[in-house]
Amino acid sequence: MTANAVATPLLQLSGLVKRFGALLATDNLTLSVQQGDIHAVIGPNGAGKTTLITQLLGNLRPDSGSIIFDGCDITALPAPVRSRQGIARSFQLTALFPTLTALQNVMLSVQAHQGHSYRFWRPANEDKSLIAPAEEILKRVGLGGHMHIAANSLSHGQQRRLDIAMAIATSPKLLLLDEPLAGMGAGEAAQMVAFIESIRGQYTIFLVEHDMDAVFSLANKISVLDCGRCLVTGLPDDIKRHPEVRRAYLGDSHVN
Amino acid sequence: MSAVFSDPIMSSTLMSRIAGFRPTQRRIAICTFVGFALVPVFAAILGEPFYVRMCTRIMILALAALSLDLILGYGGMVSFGHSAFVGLGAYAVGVLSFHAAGGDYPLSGWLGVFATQSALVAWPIAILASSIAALLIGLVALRTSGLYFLMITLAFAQMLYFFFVSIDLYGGLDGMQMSGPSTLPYLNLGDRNTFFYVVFVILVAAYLFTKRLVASRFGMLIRGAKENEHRLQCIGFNTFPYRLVCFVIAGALAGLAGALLANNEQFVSPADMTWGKSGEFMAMVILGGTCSLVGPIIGAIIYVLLEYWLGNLTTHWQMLFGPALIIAVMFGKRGFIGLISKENT
Amino acid sequence: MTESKLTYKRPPRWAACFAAAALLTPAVVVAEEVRIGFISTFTGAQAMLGAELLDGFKLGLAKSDGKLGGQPTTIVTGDDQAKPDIGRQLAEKMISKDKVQIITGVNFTNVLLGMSKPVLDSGTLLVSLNPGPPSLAGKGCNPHFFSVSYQNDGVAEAMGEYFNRKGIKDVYLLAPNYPAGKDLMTGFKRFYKGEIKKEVYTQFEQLDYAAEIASIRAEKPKAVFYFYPGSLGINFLRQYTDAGLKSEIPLYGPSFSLDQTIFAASGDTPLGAYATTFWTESLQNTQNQEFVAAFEKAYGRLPSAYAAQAYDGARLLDAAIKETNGKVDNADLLAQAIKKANFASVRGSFKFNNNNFPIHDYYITRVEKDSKGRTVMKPLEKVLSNHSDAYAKDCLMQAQAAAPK
Amino acid sequence: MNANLLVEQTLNGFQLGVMLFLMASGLTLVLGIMNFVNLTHGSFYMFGAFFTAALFKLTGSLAVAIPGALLGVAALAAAFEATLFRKLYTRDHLDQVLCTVGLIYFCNEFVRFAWGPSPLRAEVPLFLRGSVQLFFDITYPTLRLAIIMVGLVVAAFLYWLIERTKLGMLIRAGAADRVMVRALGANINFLYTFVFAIGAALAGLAGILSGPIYAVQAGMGDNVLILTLVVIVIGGVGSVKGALIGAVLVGLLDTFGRALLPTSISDLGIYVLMAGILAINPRGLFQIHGAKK
Repeated sequence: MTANAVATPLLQLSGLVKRFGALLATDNLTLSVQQGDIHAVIGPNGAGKTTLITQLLGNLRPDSGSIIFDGCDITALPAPVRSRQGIARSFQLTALFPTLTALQNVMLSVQAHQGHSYRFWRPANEDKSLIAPAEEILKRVGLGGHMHIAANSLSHGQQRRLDIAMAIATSPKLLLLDEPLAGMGAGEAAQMVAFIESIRGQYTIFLVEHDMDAVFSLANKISVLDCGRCLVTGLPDDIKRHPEVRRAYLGDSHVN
Repeated sequence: MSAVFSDPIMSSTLMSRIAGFRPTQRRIAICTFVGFALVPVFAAILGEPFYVRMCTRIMILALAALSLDLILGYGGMVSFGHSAFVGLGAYAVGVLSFHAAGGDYPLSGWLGVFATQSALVAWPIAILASSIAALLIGLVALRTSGLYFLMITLAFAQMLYFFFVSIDLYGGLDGMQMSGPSTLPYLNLGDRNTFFYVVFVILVAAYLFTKRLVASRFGMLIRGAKENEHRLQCIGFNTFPYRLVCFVIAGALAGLAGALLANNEQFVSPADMTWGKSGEFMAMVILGGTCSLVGPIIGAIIYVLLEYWLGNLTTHWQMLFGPALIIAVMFGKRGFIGLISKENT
Repeated sequence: MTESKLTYKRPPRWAACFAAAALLTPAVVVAEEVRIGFISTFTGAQAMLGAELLDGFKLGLAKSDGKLGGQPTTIVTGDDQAKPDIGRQLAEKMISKDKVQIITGVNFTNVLLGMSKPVLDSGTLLVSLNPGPPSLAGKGCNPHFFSVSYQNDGVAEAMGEYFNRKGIKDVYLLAPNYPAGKDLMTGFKRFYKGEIKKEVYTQFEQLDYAAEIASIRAEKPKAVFYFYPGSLGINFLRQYTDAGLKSEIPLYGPSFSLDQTIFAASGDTPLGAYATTFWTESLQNTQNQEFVAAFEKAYGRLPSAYAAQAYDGARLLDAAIKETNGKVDNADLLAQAIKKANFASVRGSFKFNNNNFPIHDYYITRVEKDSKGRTVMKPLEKVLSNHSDAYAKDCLMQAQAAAPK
Repeated sequence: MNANLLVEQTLNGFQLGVMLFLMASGLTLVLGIMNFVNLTHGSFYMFGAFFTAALFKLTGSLAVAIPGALLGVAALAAAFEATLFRKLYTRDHLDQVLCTVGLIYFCNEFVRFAWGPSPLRAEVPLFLRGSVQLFFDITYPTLRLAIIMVGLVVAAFLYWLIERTKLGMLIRAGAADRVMVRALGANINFLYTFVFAIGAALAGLAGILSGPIYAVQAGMGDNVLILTLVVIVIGGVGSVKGALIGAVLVGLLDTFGRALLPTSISDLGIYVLMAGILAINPRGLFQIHGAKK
């Protein structure tokens, strides 16, 4: 196995199965993600990548198998509890608070991890302990100038960055990115890749992405998913040359 | 880690551009409250004390509409049974005053202490009663959403309605005459103007409290739950208890409104709890404008004046009132507030 | 008037002034004019009751060519929509804005109870043309409150007496689940000596009585005594006849379950039923025949008891105001004049008890077609004469010879 | 509770259930397909009864009056749908509730304006009057038997229309996912208007059938409306089968509740049932798989 096998993985999936009627979305998937890695997951459309991410955050409950995160079994835990334990997720179809401003969106994420919210009197908009971290994160994703604009009047690229900012604002240990580059122009995509590079090491990143250049430039571990099964996990160079991957991607005829 | 992006950072002072409260809405609220405060003065000049009692009723209904806007406008919980909490608050005060009047049903033993006319005891009990009801109803209702939430709140309100209809001791469907207004030290609530200003102070206090509440961390979470409850759960909030607490707060305020209504009308009857009355509160919130707290107050003014004027115009006034409501809902995009303040919070 | 101009500088300002200005509509008031506040139900399912009361009252006024006691009279009408809070608001408006001296009309007990406290506290006279609740007849009686119609339990007590006289062994009782319904049944049980098979109360707005009729069929009582006013009565009669029970188990009811408002939409389903009443359009006394003819000429339909009560109300006020030779501002004086009640009532004999509730005769009638084919309540025999209600003893007011306050 | 009474009460329960099904079937489709809370459905019930009474007074024959009334109600519903309701489909339930409540105010008052405050007489054809001798010695009103028959015929027709025809498939698909149906190019406006008109006609039929039992009067639709909404929520929004089961369940529970329990408890019965079902399964008994909230 790879060099740092000895360190216990941050995330350990074993025998994960999820069936939607006849469709086997996750087929006995076993996978582990090391602390500090950028672990990319690639695979053709319908390979079950998003279903996997949804199960990781707890919105979907797997039929069988277990998810061990940071040493404890979170398979049965609901989404809010997992989030408080340090898992955060960005969404392929951005999920924001449309009429609230960008700042307020991120402040909610910060608020979620600052104890309970049964505070009825102090206005949140003047609460330094919320505003400061939120502003800092918005500046890091390049939305410093759009803090007081309602989320639904931001451009698509800006909304995606706000989506990721909200995920980061929960100061997670594991960050699940669901196709962050989807629908982005070349310039914006480059900015996003640079941004992910900038947060390498701060969080363990579980990256689902189609853009091969971004994947191979960012990831230091790649898993290939097809029909819900994990074909292979390994370093980017091994994956490039792996016959199974080529067949899954390029179809049978190209395997030499 | 300096920001990699070199976006021009427009520095804007935080305080002046806070998303919270738009000035024009603040000015509307101030005008409305000043207008209310002057009503007894106008009434005295004109020698028409009737307007004082009518305005007291408007302010009480405004308090109930305000509490409905808290869950309906801000929390996105479309409740069709809000009048049940108002009715429950009214009955709590009515029942206590019934037993306080002694007669042949004095409360014996430790319950005796509750048989009182004093507002300091009766009104908190009214608030407590409707809060408990809101808690129990919320526990079941908040597990559903959309049409089912609408229907289940309607169902619980109908249950409370039939419950009070079936108690003959308190007058059943005919309702119950109050034996006298609640008593406060130094203040004679029987006097029209005194009671007017007591209700006025309560309405202003409730408005300021809900204004702070909506802008607080709790309020931001409730508004977030309306916009995208799924995302809230993904960033770590267990939204159910917070929405339940919001539902209970709205129930408590409605219970207080009920206690005031009982004192204003000196009469309590199940007619205050019908689904028609719940519809009236929803109409007030819509006419005034949701998500603005001052909107429902103006909505209450519009609704009562419309009902009073059209009522005098023709016996077929509902043929005018129905279409007026439809037009207000269809074309006024956010009711009165949307009309004149041209921005939303 | 306030002299401050309504400035339109900034639109939001007019929101508040809109609220205040909207209320400043002063009413012009002429002294010594008789002003009657007529509050009744003109919309909703029971709208016809309001119409009957107003028609009867206006006919009574027309008899003294639109004047009461020779004084010009104006009627301020208000629609209480059968809601206590609306009724109360109208009463307060009429007292303080329209300066009425007398408030009358009112169909429903809960609306009457809702407004009685503010009206009586303000010293205005309250003359009920229809509900006669026990609470205002007993301890709660008031010198300024008069019930021209009846005390709720009266007709039921008369029916109880009639059942004893006819020796009807057992009866099935049926009424809506609201205080007037319960009052009536207690009134019936106060006089009736026989056995009560079952006493059933149905939900107030309920219109389908199939379940109740089926259990009547199973119980096989000798008679059914039921109380369903207005449209409730129409439905019950129709369903009871359809179930084929009318021939087996005769129907008995108070006048409110079997009167003209019911006959109009019931065809021949009420025929053969018995009703106790204090008034029927077939009563043979001159003023009644004159009233029935005038009503039919004016409105093209036979009057119901509601119209007769309203007509009596108007004639009573006319006689009382004549007694105080036109003065209406002193409420106590006017109240005493009303209590004398020396007017020709369409019921024949009419006196006020010490609690200002009527003392009059009760008859048993059968619903039949009259010579002209109209459904009427044909009086058979007098059951109770000069009957006073059971609550008068609890009222502390003296009888007729009350010392002037 | 001897055997005869049991049979008679069960028949009464079915009769109420069938009448509620006529009301609920149309409304549950409108709710399921268009996610539109149409409280004016009670007014179509009222118009059905009033149009029949008015047409009968005009033509003197029920054979003309009943079809005429049904067409009248369907046309009225299509008109409301095309002008007012179509704009409301995208709005949230609050606006829909208030608009339709406003329409209820208007319709009730219009009927009182046009036909006067007192109730009308609903004519019953001769062969339906009185009661008929069933097995043993149970006599049961013929009219109510006829209502049960008509209800079952309509239920069969609806089952055939919904389950067996192409249009029915479109309706079921609309109930499951209206966006997808529109995406597949179905003429959605026709479908909406058609479902609306059918729903209103069924409500009108319920009004016609219950006119003779209940008085034909302004506002008669309002408390039936509440019962209908309870039936729909119990059965599951959008499911006609749910509406049928829900209607019969509510009909029987209401009838036996009134016969056995004291009135104060029987009133609560239906609402306790609904709250119980929703507490266990927040989307009703037969929720449409994947239907939008």
